[in-house]
Amino acid sequence: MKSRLVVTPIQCTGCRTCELACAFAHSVDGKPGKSRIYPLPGGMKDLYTPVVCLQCDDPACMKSCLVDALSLNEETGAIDLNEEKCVQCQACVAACPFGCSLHDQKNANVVKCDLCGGDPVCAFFCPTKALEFKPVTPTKRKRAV
Amino acid sequence: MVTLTVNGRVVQAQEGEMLLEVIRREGIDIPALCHHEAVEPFGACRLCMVEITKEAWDGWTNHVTSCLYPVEQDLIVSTHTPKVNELRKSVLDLQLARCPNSPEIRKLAAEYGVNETSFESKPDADNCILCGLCTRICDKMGFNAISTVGRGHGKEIAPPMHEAPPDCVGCLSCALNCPTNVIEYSDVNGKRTIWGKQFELIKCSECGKTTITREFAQALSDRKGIPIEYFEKCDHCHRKELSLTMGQVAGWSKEVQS
Amino acid sequence: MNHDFSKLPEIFERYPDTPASLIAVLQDIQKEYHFLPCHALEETARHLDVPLSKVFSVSTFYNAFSLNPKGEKVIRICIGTTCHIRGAMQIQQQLENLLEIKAGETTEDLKFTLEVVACVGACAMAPVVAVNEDFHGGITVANAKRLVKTKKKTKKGKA
Amino acid sequence: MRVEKTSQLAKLQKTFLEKMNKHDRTVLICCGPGCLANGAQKISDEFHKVLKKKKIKGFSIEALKETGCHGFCEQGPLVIIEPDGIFYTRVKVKDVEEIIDTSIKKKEVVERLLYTDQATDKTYETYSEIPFYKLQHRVALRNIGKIRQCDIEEYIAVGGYQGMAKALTKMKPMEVIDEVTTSGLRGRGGGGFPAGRKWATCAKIDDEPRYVICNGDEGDPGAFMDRAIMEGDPHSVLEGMIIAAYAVGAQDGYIYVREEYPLAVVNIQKAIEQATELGLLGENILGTGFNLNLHVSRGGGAFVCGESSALMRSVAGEVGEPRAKYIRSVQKGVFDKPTVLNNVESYANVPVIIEKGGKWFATLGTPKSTGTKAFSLVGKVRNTGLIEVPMGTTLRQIIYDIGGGVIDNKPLKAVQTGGPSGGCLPEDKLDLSVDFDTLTKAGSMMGSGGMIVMDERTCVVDVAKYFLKFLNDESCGKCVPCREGLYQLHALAVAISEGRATEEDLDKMEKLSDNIVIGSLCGLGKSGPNPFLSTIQYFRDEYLAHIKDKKCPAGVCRELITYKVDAEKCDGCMACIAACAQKCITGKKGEPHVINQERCDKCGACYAVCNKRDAIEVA
Repeated sequence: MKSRLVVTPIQCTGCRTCELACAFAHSVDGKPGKSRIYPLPGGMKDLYTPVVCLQCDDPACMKSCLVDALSLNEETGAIDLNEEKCVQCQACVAACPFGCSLHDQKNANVVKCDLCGGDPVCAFFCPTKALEFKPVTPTKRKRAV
Repeated sequence: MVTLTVNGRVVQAQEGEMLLEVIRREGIDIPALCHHEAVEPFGACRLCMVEITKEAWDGWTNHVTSCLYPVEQDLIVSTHTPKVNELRKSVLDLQLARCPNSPEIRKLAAEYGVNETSFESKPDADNCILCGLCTRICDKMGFNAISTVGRGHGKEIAPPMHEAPPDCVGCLSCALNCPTNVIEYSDVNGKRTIWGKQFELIKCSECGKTTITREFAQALSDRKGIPIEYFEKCDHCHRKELSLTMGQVAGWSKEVQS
Repeated sequence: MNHDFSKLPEIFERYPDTPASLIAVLQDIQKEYHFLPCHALEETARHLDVPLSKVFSVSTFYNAFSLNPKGEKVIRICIGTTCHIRGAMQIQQQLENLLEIKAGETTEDLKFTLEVVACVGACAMAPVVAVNEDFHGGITVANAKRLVKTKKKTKKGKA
Repeated sequence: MRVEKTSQLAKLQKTFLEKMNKHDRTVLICCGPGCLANGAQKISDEFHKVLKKKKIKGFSIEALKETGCHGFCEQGPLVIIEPDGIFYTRVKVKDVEEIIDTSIKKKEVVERLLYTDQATDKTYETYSEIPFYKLQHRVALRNIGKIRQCDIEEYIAVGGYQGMAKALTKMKPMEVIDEVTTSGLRGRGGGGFPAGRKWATCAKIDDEPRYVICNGDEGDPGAFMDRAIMEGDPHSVLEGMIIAAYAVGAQDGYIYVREEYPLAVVNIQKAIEQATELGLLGENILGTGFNLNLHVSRGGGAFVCGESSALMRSVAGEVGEPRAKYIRSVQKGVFDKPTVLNNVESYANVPVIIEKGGKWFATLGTPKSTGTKAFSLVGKVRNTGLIEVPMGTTLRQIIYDIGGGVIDNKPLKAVQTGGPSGGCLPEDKLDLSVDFDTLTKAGSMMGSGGMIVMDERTCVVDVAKYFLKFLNDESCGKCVPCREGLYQLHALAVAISEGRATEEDLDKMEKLSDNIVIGSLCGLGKSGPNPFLSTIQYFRDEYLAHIKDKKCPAGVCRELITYKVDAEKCDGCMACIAACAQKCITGKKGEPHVINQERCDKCGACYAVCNKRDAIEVA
């Protein structure tokens, strides 16, 4: 059974540790990169949701990519972006209904969550277990399209 | 697996891989202006030339473009021999004659010791080095909006009949991947202009931020079956929406729990 | 300029509807109209299912195609090696002066187009000038003049 | 009618041969490119017209034949009366009636139309005695000029399609390849790659379908051998292709013909139709179960399409940009499928190799360059025309014994072989043997077979400039060394010819040439600097004369020469005044003329028309 990043919003305190961890894990030229994860207000007082790529089964981002820069990493279960192949057209950024393909303006490229190659730092550093990387049964997986 | 030597280092590579991939994976920096992973190797800029030989070749060497040369067992590759450097220098000298004003070419040429071209500069120079990346990426994306026109020294990149290209959707992939940033475009007042054609940029229905062009979204929707509504919001508003939905579910369960 | 495009379907008929037929179709269009009208390029693209940009690219790559209308008489001066060393340059200059156009151009009345061609393979008769499909060998500065004159006359005579 | 069996083909041959030899006199009218340019069509029309009116016993219009290039273009239009081989030269329309009355009716000879060798003043009655023909050995050109052009009946009558029949019914594909390998046949298009090895590689590749392609994009200026074969004897090419297709297992093939050769396009197409009608092409050839369809693909006028990978892209309807050949085209050729590509002359040799055996072929020529090679012998040589000689013949034999030497007995300065990518060899290299390796070693190359003779009035800088311009115009523009390098090389050659260059520029050109040779993507670029490299190798002095003395010794480079009237020799005929486009020559009739040097643009028109040739001087 594959592990997945499981989000439990009730546990999230909005401390943004995940965001920091992600930015450092994806640093560019020694500087923190653009975070792939955002704890956003959940619509109620003190409720936050860490929004991060759901690694959909039938991902809109992958479909929208006309140069096959996005592909499923069988090992990690992540939809990986091959930055060398990406042509910056931002089709995936526009197509993802969850807004989880991101445009990094500073470095002029597109980024998305790659589950840190199978060991996501966001989950590792989450102090409240709002983010966990653990095996789940496939029925709970979301579909984008 | 194939074993070969690159600059004295013994390295392993997959069958069918090109030398350039292996060389770059080894962290060796060699220039290549017409190369992009999204498209097939082309071999036009000639900068990624390397020297190859094999022990069995009895001292015979060959110069090949590494982007196009598949790895071979026992191949001995040298990326910076004096001859290879001279070849690159010569190519950059020629490119500089074509594009004397391109900062990108000037910089690269300077790295190989060419500060001014030793040839006659092109009088009406633009910065296009005719690497063909723009057209090849456009073709790869399936739009085929622009192409090379003419041939030889007078070759250029242009839309059909030099008019606004009917097949262009304004995705900007040509401009953003141009190694010399020569393709002009502008995004002003919610309108994008490129190749003399104007496009409407989609405004996020929530925040009004502009995203991709409507033509591009429509093409993606038509060709890939992505619902057109997906394109109505920007990524940020999409994330906010997801956060609220999940928050709602979470909040509902919180209430149930308490 | 208006053209009668009714010939196009007939030209398309001659070849299979595949991208590989592109050059053959364009050659036939060139033969029919003496150039490649924009509309014909668009129709070709649609018919063969080849992107318009590729049609344009091909039609500008090959010497056989012209995007500008050509004259009724196309005078092609062979500038092949043999013709060159036997004085094709002088012939070219002579014809340019006589027709008052440069090689590659067409007279305003669309009667003559002057072209140079790399080699027509009639080297033994160098220098050679072809008027449409007729080859004339052993051209000299003196008889080149006559050639254009007679060509002009027959043209006038017919008109 | 369809030929279903070999025995039927043999019967057909007998029938056709009888038909061909029915008349006791046959008139062959050469309609090769050279003769056509000199009005051969009018001669043929006149023959038809006159013969319609006259009735001659044992002769009918059927015995009039328009043939392909007979070879001796210099003497055209040619008319040959067979079976005696009486050879009439420079025939005019008004001569036709006399030929009919004398040679056909009375079986006598019209003396004044016979060929006289200028050098020896000897007159020859039949062509086989003439040195031009006597020293040749025709294999690829075996039928051209002897049979009606593009006529399958006559082709079969003289033994055509027998090689194919032998291959298809008596040999296994591998045996065919072995035979070709034994023959040592090397690609006649210029590369000189062994055909047998190419076929064997293709046959071994496990991918279908396979294709055979014939390269008829003879783009070298100054060469017309392939044109002559395609126009005059297209069936020999088809037969060669069928044999190749059988050997490598191809079922489809393309013949890529230059569109500048309209008659070749028509004749190849016609030949395909004729062969298909007889069942020698198409489904189940000779009842063997082997199928082959051949298609004509017309080139769009791009020299680079002579390069195999560019040609294959052009066949597929694309822009003719070459691809790197690290993955060879035998493996991934046209439509990315295994493809065997040979040129016209190579294919034309194949039927003979199969019929007479590879060993027989290998006895011709030199050990490493077997067989014969066709050349178009042109330029400032007396006997211009199409020739075929065994490999290993020396340049001197070709130019002097066959070609009759340089026009007006001037000294030979250089001979250019190999087309734009070849090189110029000086007089002292004339004793070199003409074969692939010797020519390459000398800095030139075999190429497709253009051989251009140059005399002292040819400037090597001008020749180099000419070829560089040609190659620069024809570069596809894909890779930088070729597109930009040849452009700059040409610009520097122009500077030399205009007296603007320095000796450093020569060094720069040599260095640049070296980098273009190594750095370019395809053969066009890799051999692009050859016109410069071979001339600088043998004629450095002439370059230096342009650079240091600002003089063009050959009197060609406009910026470095002046035209002057020698007042003593000028008889005031006014011919130059009429020819001068700049209107810069003045003078009255009968009085010496004067050229206004300020207005003179040095076009050379006056020099060309001067009746007293040496009254106008170039310096």
